[in-house]
Amino acid sequence: MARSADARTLRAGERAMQTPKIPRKAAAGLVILGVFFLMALVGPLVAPHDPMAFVDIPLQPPSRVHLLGTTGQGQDVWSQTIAGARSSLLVGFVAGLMMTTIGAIVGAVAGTFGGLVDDVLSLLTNVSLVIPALPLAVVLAAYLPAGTRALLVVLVTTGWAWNARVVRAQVLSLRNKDFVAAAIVTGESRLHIVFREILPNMTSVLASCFISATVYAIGAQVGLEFLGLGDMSLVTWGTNLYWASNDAALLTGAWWTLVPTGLSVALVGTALVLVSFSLDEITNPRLRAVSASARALAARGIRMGASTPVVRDHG
Amino acid sequence: MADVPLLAVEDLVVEYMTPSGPVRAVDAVSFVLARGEVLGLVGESGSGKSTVAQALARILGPPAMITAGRVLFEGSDVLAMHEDDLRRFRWRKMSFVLQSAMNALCPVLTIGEQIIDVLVTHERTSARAARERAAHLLELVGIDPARLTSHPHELSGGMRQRVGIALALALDPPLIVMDEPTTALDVVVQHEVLSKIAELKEKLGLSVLFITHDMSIVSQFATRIGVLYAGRLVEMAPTRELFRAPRHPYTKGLLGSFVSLHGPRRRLAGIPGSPPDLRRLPAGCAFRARCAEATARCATEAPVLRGIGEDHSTACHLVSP
Amino acid sequence: MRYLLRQLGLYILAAWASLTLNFIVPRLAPGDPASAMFARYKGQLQPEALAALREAFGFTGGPLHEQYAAYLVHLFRGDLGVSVAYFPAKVTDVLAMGLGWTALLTGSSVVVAFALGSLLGVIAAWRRGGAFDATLPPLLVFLGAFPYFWLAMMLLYGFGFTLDVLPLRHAYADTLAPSMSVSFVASVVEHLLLPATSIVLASVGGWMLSMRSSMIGVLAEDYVTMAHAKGLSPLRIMFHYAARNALLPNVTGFGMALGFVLGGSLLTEIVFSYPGQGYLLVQAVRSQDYPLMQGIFLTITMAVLAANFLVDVLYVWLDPRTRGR
Amino acid sequence: MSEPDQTPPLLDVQQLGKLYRVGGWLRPKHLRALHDASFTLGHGEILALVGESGSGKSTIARLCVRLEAPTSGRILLDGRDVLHEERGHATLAYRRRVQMIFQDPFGSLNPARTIGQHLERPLLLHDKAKTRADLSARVHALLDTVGLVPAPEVAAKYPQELSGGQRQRVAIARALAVEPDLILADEPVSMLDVSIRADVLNLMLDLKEKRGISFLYITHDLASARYVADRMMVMYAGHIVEAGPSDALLEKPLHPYTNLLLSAVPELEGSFARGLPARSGAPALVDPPPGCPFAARCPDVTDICRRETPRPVSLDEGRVVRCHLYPEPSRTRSE
Amino acid sequence: SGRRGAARRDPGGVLTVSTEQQASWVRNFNPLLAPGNIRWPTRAGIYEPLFIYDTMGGKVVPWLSSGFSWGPDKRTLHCTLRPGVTWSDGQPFTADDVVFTFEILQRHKALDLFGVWSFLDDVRATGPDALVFSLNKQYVPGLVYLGHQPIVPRHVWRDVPDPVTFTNERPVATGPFTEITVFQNQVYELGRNPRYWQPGKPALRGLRFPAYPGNDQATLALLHGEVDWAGNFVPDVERIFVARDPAHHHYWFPLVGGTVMLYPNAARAPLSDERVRKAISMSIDRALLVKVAMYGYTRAADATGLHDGYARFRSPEAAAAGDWISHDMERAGKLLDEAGYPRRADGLRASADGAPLTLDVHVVTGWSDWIRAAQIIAQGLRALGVTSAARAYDFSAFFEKLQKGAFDLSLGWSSDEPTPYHFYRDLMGTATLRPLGEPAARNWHRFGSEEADALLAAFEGAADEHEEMRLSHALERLFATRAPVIPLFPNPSWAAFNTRHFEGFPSAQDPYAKPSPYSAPECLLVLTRITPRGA
Ligand SMILES: Nc1ncnc2c1ncn2[C@@H]1O[C@H](COP(=O)(O)OP(=O)(O)OP(=O)(O)O)[C@@H](O)[C@H]1O
Ligand SMILES: Nc1ncnc2c1ncn2[C@@H]1O[C@H](COP(=O)(O)OP(=O)(O)OP(=O)(O)O)[C@@H](O)[C@H]1O
Ligand SMILES: [Mg+2]
Ligand SMILES: [Mg+2]
Repeated sequence: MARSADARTLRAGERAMQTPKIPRKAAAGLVILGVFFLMALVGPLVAPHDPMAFVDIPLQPPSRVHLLGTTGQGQDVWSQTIAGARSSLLVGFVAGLMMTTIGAIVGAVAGTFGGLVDDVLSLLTNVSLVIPALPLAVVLAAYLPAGTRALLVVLVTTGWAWNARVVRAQVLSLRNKDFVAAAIVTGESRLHIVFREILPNMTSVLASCFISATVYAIGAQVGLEFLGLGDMSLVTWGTNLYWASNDAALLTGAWWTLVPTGLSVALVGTALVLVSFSLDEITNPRLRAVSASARALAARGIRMGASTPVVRDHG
Repeated sequence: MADVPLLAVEDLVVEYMTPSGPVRAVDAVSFVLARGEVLGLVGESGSGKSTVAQALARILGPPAMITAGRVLFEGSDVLAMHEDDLRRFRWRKMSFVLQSAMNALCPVLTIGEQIIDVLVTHERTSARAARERAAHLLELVGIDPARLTSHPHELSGGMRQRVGIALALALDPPLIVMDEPTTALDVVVQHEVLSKIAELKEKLGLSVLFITHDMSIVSQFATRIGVLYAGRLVEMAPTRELFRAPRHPYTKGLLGSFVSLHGPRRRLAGIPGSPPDLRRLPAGCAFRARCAEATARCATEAPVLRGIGEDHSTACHLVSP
Repeated sequence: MRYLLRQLGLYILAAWASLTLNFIVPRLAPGDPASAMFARYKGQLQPEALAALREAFGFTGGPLHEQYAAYLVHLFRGDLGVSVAYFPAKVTDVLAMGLGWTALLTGSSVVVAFALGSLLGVIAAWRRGGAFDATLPPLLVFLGAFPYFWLAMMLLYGFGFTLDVLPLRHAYADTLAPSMSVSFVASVVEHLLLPATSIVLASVGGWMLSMRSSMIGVLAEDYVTMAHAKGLSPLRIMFHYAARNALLPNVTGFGMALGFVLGGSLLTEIVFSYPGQGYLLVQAVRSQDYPLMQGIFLTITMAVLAANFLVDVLYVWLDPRTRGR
Repeated sequence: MSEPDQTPPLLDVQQLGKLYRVGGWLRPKHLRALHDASFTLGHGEILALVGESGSGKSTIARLCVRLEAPTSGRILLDGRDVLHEERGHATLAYRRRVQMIFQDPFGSLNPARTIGQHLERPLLLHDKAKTRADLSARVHALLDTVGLVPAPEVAAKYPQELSGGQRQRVAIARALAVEPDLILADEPVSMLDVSIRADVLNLMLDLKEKRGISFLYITHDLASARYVADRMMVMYAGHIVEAGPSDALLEKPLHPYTNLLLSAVPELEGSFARGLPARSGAPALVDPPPGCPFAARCPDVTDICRRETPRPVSLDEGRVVRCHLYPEPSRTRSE
Repeated sequence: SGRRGAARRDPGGVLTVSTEQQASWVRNFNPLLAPGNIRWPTRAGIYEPLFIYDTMGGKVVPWLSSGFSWGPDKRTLHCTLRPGVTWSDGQPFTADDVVFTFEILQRHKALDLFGVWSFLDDVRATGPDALVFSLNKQYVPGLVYLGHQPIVPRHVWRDVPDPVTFTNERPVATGPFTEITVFQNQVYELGRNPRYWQPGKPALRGLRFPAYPGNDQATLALLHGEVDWAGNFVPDVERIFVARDPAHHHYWFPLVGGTVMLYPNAARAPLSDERVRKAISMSIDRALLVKVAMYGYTRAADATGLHDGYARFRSPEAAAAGDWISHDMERAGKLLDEAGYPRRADGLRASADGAPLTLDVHVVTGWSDWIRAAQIIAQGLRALGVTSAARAYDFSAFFEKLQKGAFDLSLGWSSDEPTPYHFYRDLMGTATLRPLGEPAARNWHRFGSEEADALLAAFEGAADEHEEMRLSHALERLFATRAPVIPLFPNPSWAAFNTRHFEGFPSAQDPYAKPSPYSAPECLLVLTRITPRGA
């Protein structure tokens, strides 16, 4: 009977899974992401100008002609923001995908094989986790020839370990579940167990790994490019900020060269975080129940306090 | 004062506000607990035993809320108390021994700190006096007072459970609620803990609300027993009476599900089916689907708890007084 | 103790890994680091002068393993070579200038962000669903999603340049000589304000959220229910029973995040010309100062590892369950 | 302990031992989860294995079902040394004969698959079905056998849509799919409510009677062991301390630990006031001291108990005990 | 402006200069090291050279020496020293110090930054204030290297064990500022030399150098009124700087900072063809380039490639002869057609093997003006049908490729010694020509002309300025016809001033020196000229 408590939470969890309703936070996040993706996909078609072209007098404030003004070099900021979305999101998501894939492979191998393989891989993972990422990224980026490929290499080398650790922990806990033992007893092969029994139960973990990896990748990319360690001949959010600071945007009061890009980075980051919260809530019914009841109480004007609330207006 | 029962629960309703709708875990439960009495509360997992217990002192965390009823302790309604009064009421008047001993003790504080905390908060005793009292309490439950400086993880399960009992005794409260105090333990250890409780009960004349799912345990403690099913009290009777003449089909089934170590072997009957989903309780009697004798009336009308004899009541349409 | 020893082993290994990485990366990279180093002279130097300089820097060839052995021997002697950009200053001397400032900036802002974030997280979880909980977390997530340096630039522009109330750069007023005087300390604090604030703003949200969610988990634990039942005061339950337990998973996260925040403060230092390692690193990168770059990477890594170890010690102190192990 | 039979027992376990390595790389310690366990299990027999938590019950099951390899000892299935014949992993042939049911009905089914899929896998793996129609017919038949009706509807459900008792029946159906001779049931009812336990226990009894399936029934509940099992074994700290026919064993326990266990079981309207014949306490499993593991708690402890580990001694009526109180008449089993 | 601006220091005669961009200062006042390694103004300010070449005036200003004269064979150079000069510790300055300094360079190749010992035979004192340099060949253009060498005191430096690593923390020197009054990692100050040989000078009480790690920070400080003399690039200077305080905020960006060039690799196929080089040049919209990449601070280069520092050498007719400098896509296209790179059906130009003609432009990561320029150049080439993109490399990689000739088109700088001799030697002479793959010190584009060699040889022994002028014109004409490199624009020398507290800075009206603080040794002219306002 001691385990009935676990059983109950499990049951509650499953109940939560049965009602797939997109939480408000996730919806907000998805809408923002959708807008940016649309911008990245069709943006360059609808953008008024070639983002590289020098189209007008430098540092024009936003106007009807140039929605977000012009840069210190006379390029159209709006067009550059759109073009930046395309390359930054692409690099961010590709790097996120690579980090998740590598992390998932390392984590899954370490978790399922155990023994020496696990010891070595987890050591590798932990070691790469404690080495500070950005300084390493700066050093790597400094040595590699500037370009998108190098940037991906840098981002992935500095960012895979976290995912590996998360995936390994999850695989370990799933591996100890009785359904895995049951599959072995049935006679299933190891590969079948990893890919058909364990991985399908990890989609939300992989999804949130992917999200955090992408957030990291976008942030680190912008940071490196801001330092001038990217390919400066491309238009990305990072190079936009680099040029803005290079053209002394703040000194000239040209906030419009900094704000749109900064805001875009922040919005995409926030949207991703919102989506991952919602994933958290979906997989962690306690969080969801708590916020649901808090809402129910708030609707009655009762603040959640230290004691069980007494609500008589109801039932 | 003498005619006011120690505890009277009237039509208590507790609901969990889950994202997929409210779960009515306790539904119109009423009972009375007299001074010096040990009231047993039994029922299978999920029947709402712990919810009832914790609602008494309003310590249920979110998403629980109490949506109806009264809890009268020595005549005053706990549900109407203000936060501060409630805090003073807790532990001084009603203390708890919770289901799982490991989780009921804070892992980062020492045993001593956790006992002294109560003494200092409620009695404003000096730290030294509190320490002495804590040591005395540990001795009372048969633990070396040197263990005051231990952390919970350094004690065995049985010891932790006894610490829980010592903690419950700290302020000499008129009522102790024991919520499955031994479920997490192996039989040998369980036996030891239960005998300690039995001993203290005799010695200190405690009033206890004793919650368990194990009929054999409660039979040795309780003066009266209430049976919970799907959040409702379905039968209530003095212990002897209940075991001798169970009236509700569920109680009968429950008693029939127990296998004995001794005596003749008979085929176990059990109760067919499984407990209902509290979120989608059918109309009428909650036990209907598992009841062999259910009638059309059971499907429409929910039975209420009615007296059917001296101190014996049950909630079943099939039982006439 | 065993736990700490194991962690120590991990850090020693990580230290070795970064030492080796530091050695290998330049040698794997395209181009010859030695000639690249002198490229900064833009051809003003005669080839003879270059050859002579090469020698002065100890760029002798030899098989890789010998170079590696020599590299390790030098490191153990605390000899990180000579900086190119600050020739002939020793790398260790150049590093010594920035280390303290970086430690001050990163350390103080990380501690403040962690403490503040944890506190806010505790309160948000305690009052979950309330107005505080509904507004602050999303706001801080949004703030945290901006690049560190972007926030830094905005603060610099707003408070330093436009409003002109806080200094624009450096770690203390140029007119003061470093001392323990009140005016000097005040000046240091004043100069710390903006950069530290931008780091705190960017990182506080993360702490708050993780604290909030672990706190919500802890609040549902039986021992918290028990503490309520014991009639303890809310503050005592909140901090003594709940927060201390909820803090534990965050403390382990603290070490990891340290490296990340340090990366952020590196960028912030550049925006504020804060005389720490951050700017030195970029300067080293830009001027092809490989010895300095390696030295900075190493010191930063070692500092993070050491801080991680301290955090582990703290963890053991906070969580009695790890003490025996 | 078995008489020289013509037909070997279904399962014959000989001196099985299991050590787990715990602790660091440098100074590893060993946890002795199982020590020198020997027993047999006949065709169509239910053997119960009882003992407190951590005594090694599940370890025996995991070794017998070959989820893990033992550190020492032999496992004979129908007289054939399976560990010797199938080095490394168990073959499908072995899996076809020996199946297992797990304790936690919530954990032993994969939340990502339907009940039908759970039952199809073993059928496909072990070539029990040729066509799709055959497959679903078989799945439905299995569900019928364990009393889950209407079968097609149940087959389409996910585990989380079933109650604990229903899930445990799915687990049994999965084990039955390959038509095994032996099912190891590791506490199959301990997580179920009293009121629904009877169903599962009765199903086991039915399967034994109607299909001649043998069970190793693992439990910590002596009463339910008595209910289903023909014979019982009691474990303590990795040792099988006593074995024998259920009724005889409960009637007249021989080992002091069995005695302690029996007197601690709460009985309807008994009393806790009566004392126990021994102290409580946990045995040391990590690098255990020599001697009998129960010595520290035993009321009848003698010097030899602390020095020497007792060997199993066979007595009348098929009873075996492992205690120095019962002197060895002669070697019962040659080593 | 705000609280802090108002509470700004009273400079008290201490001039704040922003010139080097450093995260923090490292103490090193060894004047023999390369300028990048030592604190400005060690080479010219603390220490001093024998003479100073004034770029703006195009003349030599005697400094520690009072005069130079060539021997009749132009292989000996006689030098007399200024009397009455003492070191800051009171010891007299003598010819021995000069001889000693050149001996150090001879012993330590790492310090002979300009390779004077490649043409020197011997340096000898002929008296306390006279000495003679013996050359191993006629080499008039080498004069400037001898004259600009900072001189160190023998009585101090003879005890220095290794002058290469010597950091010289307490300099003993002859310059106007010799006292290190403050040295912290974010600021240092120099105090004046009490024994300076120019009576009453310097008028400044000292110099102050805050550490600004980047251009941004330096500009910010300048706008904020914290800097009096700055040598950094200021974007949109009129609007963001001058407009803030037109009375005191001034700048002067004369075009004497060398010429920015596009180097076509003449050792590679299409670019060995003069016509292709000219076509490329004509595809470049230099007006746009000047406006966008350079904020209009400069002008398009002419066909001589010379910047304003060589203004007096420039021959207008040579400049006019180079018709390939104007933006003319049509003629550029024709030239390419002629050269054998016609447009294909898809509009791209085909190279010899039929594949699209591809010419990428190499630039340095982070050199933003160059990157912009490269982008515009690539834009022009693409319009011409040539596939092209700007490729940014880290400086080291960039420079390695440049030196080894691993590029098609690369941006680069030019020499800026006093006469066009060095300028054209590096662009057309064969002296520094190396095969592809071998690093070349100069002549990265690998264009060598014997015609130029003859003119350059004559230049080395030129008798007088007329002769130099004539030779220069010939070189210019040669350059304008052959187009060995593609000049883009002369680089400005950056200088911004805040005259609230000080006056006497050079300006277009009073161009007595190159105005940037970093242009050593001319900065000595400025440092001895500035005075506190009202003093
Ligand atoms: N936090 C919660 N959120 C939603 N439902 C809950 C929560 N806690 C309990 N319940 C539901 O309330 C009902 C009663 O729970 P309670 O814990 O009181 O049962 P119990 O009788 O104590 O069971 P057990 O014997 O397992 O302790 C159960 O159906 C349970 O699923
Ligand atoms: N993989 C493992 N590594 C180390 N120790 C283990 C491992 N598995 C089991 N053990 C230990 O072996 C002992 C026997 O475990 P086992 O699971 O067989 O006990 P059990 O009798 O089934 O207990 P329970 O009733 O709690 O299920 C325990 O002390 C357990 O902690
Ligand atoms: Mg309960
Ligand atoms: Mg087990």
